[in-house]
Amino acid sequence: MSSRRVLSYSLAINEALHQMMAADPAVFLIGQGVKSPWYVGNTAQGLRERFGDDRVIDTPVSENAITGAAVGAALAGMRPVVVHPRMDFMFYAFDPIINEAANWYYMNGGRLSVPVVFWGIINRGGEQAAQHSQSLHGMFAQVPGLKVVMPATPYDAKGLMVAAIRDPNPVVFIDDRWLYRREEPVPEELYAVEIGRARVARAGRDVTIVASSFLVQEALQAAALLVPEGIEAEVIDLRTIKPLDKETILTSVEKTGRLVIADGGWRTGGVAAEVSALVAERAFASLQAPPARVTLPDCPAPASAVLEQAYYRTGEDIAAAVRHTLRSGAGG
Amino acid sequence: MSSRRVLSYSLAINEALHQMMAADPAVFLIGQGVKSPWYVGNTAQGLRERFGDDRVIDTPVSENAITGAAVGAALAGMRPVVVHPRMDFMFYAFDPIINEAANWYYMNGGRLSVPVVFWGIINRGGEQAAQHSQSLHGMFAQVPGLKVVMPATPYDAKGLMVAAIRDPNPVVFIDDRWLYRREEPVPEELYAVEIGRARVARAGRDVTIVASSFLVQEALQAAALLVPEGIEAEVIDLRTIKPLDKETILTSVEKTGRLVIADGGWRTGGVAAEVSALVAERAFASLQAPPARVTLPDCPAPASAVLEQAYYRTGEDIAAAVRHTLRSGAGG
Amino acid sequence: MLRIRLCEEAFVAPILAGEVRCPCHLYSGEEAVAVGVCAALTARDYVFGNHRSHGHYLAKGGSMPEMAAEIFCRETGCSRGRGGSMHLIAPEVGMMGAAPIVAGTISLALGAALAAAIRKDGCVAVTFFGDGATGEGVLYESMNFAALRRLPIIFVCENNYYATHMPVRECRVDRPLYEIAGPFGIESCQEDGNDVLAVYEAGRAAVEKCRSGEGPVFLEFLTYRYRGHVGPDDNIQGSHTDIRPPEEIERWRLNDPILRLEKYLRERQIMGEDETSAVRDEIAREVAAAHDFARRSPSPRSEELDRYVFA
Amino acid sequence: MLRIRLCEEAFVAPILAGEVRCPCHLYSGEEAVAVGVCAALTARDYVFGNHRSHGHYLAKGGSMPEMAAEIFCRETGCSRGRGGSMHLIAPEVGMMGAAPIVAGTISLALGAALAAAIRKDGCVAVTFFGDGATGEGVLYESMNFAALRRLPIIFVCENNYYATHMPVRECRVDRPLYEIAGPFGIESCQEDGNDVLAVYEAGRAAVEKCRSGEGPVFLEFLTYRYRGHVGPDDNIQGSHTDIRPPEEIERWRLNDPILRLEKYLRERQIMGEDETSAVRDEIAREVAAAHDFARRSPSPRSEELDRYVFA
Ligand SMILES: Cc1ncc(C[n+]2csc(CCOP(=O)(O)OP(=O)(O)O)c2C)c(N)n1
Ligand SMILES: Cc1ncc(C[n+]2csc(CCOP(=O)(O)OP(=O)(O)O)c2C)c(N)n1
Ligand SMILES: [Mg+2]
Ligand SMILES: [Mg+2]
Repeated sequence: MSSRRVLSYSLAINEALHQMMAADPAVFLIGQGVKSPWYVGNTAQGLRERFGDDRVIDTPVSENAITGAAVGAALAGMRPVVVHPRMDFMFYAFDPIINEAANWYYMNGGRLSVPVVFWGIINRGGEQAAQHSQSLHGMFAQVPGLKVVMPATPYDAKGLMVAAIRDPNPVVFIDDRWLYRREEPVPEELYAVEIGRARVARAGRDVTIVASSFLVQEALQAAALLVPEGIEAEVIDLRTIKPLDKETILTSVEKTGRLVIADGGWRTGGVAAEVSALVAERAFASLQAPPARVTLPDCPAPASAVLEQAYYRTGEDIAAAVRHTLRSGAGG
Repeated sequence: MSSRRVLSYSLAINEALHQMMAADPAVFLIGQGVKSPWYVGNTAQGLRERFGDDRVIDTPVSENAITGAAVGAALAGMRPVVVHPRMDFMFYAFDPIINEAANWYYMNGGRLSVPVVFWGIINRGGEQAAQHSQSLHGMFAQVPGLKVVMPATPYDAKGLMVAAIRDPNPVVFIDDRWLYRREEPVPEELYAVEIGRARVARAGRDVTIVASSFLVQEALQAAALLVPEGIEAEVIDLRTIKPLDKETILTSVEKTGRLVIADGGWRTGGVAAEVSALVAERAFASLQAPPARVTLPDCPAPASAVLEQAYYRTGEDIAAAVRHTLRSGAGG
Repeated sequence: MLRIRLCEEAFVAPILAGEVRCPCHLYSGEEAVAVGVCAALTARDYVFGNHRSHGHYLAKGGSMPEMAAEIFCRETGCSRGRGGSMHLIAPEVGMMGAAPIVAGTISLALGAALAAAIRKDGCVAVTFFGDGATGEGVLYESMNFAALRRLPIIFVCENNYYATHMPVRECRVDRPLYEIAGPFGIESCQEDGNDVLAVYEAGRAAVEKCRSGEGPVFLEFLTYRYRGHVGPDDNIQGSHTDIRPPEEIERWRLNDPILRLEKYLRERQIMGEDETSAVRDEIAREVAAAHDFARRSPSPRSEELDRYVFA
Repeated sequence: MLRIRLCEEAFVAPILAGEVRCPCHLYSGEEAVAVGVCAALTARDYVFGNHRSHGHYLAKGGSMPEMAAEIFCRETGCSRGRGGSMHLIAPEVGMMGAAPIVAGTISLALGAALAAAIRKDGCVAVTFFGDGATGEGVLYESMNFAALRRLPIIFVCENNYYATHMPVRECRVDRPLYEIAGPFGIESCQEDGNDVLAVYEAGRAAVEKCRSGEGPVFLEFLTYRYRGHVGPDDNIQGSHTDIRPPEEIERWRLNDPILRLEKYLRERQIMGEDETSAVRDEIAREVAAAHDFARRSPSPRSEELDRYVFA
């Protein structure tokens, strides 16, 4: 088949689910709204018709029990994908995700693993305000026993969903509805993208921009903005935020000597802080300027579109941080 | 009264509760186990007898609703303290703590503030294993709208509990049972310790050790271990981990040029990462060596005492990190 | 009820025009519940809403211009444009706030009732939630604790037969909802939620019980929304997720709580058509003025993005 | 039952001596529940435990030496010393694990039942939890979902009248616990949890229902723990939190499930005193050997601290 077939990000997820459910009868999808495009866009289209109500399960509004049920089904040999159509709803389900799933394999001495996918959708913007805009990836990244992936492209969306389902451990799969219409060629065959491996999305020599999810596109845009200024930015798409692909990050910073980290979470203690701390520890001698973070401010999401515009970060913000970094003199 | 009166850490908390409940009829205590020293040690002793069942409320095992009730009572003008005798249980209550309490003031445009104290006790060790050992301070520190305090001393335990109760915002107050028997002079009168202000627990010129909660004592012990080696460590007790007292941290690192951060959470994305990122951003030119983190490994808590000993960090570990930092040459 | 209805319907055009952008869960059709219950309350009593709270806010006495401005996300809104449609608040009249996390505000109302019980000030707390919220465990935890301490709280379940795209029968087994309160020893009943007088009567009795220390009470009201789950019409707006049979909608249209009250008033000659239409005109003017106020109000300034993070 | 009892009691001395350090919630007195229910299951059926699961584990067929080694936190333990008393697991016989977050494993059992329903493999899942767990909302969410999909799950509530220091009457109103299942359309009943034959009978009937697609079932068993909430005696161990009246404990001692079964066997001349004491001796040897095995086993090596974080 042609590997030039173009697919949108959301349909790439959909294809991953179709192919994995066809390949493995243990895979099933459960969660609020899998029957409704209002909740999950077209990511679940055709699944119910094809695999039936037994394996595509829309649920009452019971995040805690439903998430726990996915964990329990995984212990019983299934490979469940449990979707939360907004990450904000996952706060009800932190007990099964963290206390139970993340700890189970360790605290039982490796006797039973938990091959579950916690699929959380970032659904922000549109003046939805503080409870309907949050991304919790920074919290999940703290938790030992969880892996956390955040695809930025249709190719990775499919490949990481496949990898997440195949992984014997609990994996948090996070997508952002702002990416759903993005299109690119996506192979039709079943493939996996390795969890824990970043990708150099653009090579450059002057500065390293580390980003994930939606902000990868913004980082690439920043890189494009900087070209006329004679700045060649290297853009690293983390793809997996836990465990981090340390080597790829460090290799790049050793080359460029400068680091800007773009992350869609709040500033304090987020993924950007971790990357900064990692580089400071492991590539200190290479750093020619302070690492900079481009993140949400430490502020809940506002409703007003005017405030939303000030709240979310763009390629412009990343470019500005790069310029500032390049102006900073050698430190240390 | 004599300000030389010696009090244990846990009784300092108890005194803060007694005095605040006597001073303000809006203050009340609610939570699992407030009647039982098995849960809360002697921190609640005498309160029920003195203030009655209406203001000292032991509850069914319903963390979500009880925590939400504390939030709602705060909205209705009370000043509740809701205790979780183990932080691990708080995962059930992330919705009221984060979605509701932390966001309420902002998302309602400042119309109603939420003067509630979420008191979470770190109860670890004793081979209690992964679900009964966790400290979630790193997660709460990420959340805009929450303040997070972690007293290391009896003096601060009392003063920060008082400040937390008086604060018009939701404050997460975190203590560690390993500190409960620690004693020092504590003033008998009612006083507050300002939230957001760190403390130089020991002055020194060679390296800055930033720590909080139990690890402050370990950091001081590390400093003592290092004296014979001619190393004078400055120890900063954060006291508040959100918002951080940036000035105190930066001033110290500008002086010493070297930084070791000791934190009782997991490594990835924790408070140590935030402090490291902050210093790299704001005091880069002063840093003579890579900042080092002394944290829990990215691993759930084990049961076996042998493994526990390898798991939890001590003054020895901090001293080793300091020595390593001092051996690192000037970088960048 | 008419104030709510006309105010709600006035949002249809600006929503479809993209002038109002925040998600609006319109209350048209369910007015009798908010109005009947809130009529039994004083301004000192507490109300907590959910995602569909325009009606709760207005019935409790919140300012219509401030609500309109909030829905337009303006600085003059009741939440200063930070919250939008799903965060309506008017503490001065006991409307303590609303929020869209399903069942998330139930325990907050529980806390307000606890505050009232501690202070012994005779206040009552009401939590409005939908049939969908009966899926969330925190409701049961809250009922249990309320019953244990006999707190002055009224659990008001607005059963409109759907939770977004899910009919209630796909959310729980086919048994009356109000029964869930029984095992906690909470008195509960099911009422016609489109009969405002019946709602008021049930509300009044419940408030009385609560004030005399015999709370909590659980009230289930059967009602129906005329509009989409969010916005005027889920199908027009593109997600095609309104799966309700047209006949069902039609049946409920005939059962309109406002028409029913008008008929009642007419039949008993309390209020004739002339008077009704005079009231209608007056409300229309009020609504127009509120929308006008909203439209003329400024948006929040981006420099003030992080105002209100901390008090 | 006797195996559980003797094994439990054999931990008393090592706990008091500080040789066993992890928190042990002993099951003495409640044996009939685990034994009766598990006797109705096969090794392919699923059991999920809680903090007090020594009995669940043994009754489901878990290895006694591995359990003892786990409680001593040794590398040879069923959880390789990473879990301790509160994390007993034996997947090969359907003991899927146990964990002390109250009610935290109920939804896991729900998921195992869902897996069985999807696979249509006829397996049944059992969740054991205490009266205290009825305070947690996730139980209600789980019952609702189980009922909605008619899942093969048995909710087993071990009502021992206390949740740590709280008598059940301070945790909920004075109404039978098993009633909470009713509003979800789940069949439920209350049984004498110290009568192993009655427990078995109830368990057998529930399993049969579940296997024929008529689940879920909720069973409440009244029982009593002879020991402290944690460890042999909460009062001896210093926290002085056992507030149970001595007469109450005494009354339940007379109602010992093991004595009752022995009496039954004696009266029906199924098993005389000689045989009973032969069995007792044999079990005592088994227990001694298990403890021996545990004591002789090595601790985990600290270099292997972070083994088992990821599979
Ligand atoms: C915790 C959580 N889960 C899911 C949602 C998505 N959601 C928005 S409204 C709604 C259903 C509400 O139904 P119901 O409670 O009956 O209220 P109605 O809209 O019918 O008034 C859901 C599930 C949410 N807002 N919060
Ligand atoms: C989520 C959570 N909250 C609180 C606790 C503390 N805790 C340990 S055991 C227990 C009570 C258990 O009582 P019950 O369920 O009746 O079981 P029993 O001990 O009587 O067998 C509690 C509240 C906990 N382990 N988990
Ligand atoms: Mg509804
Ligand atoms: Mg009990």
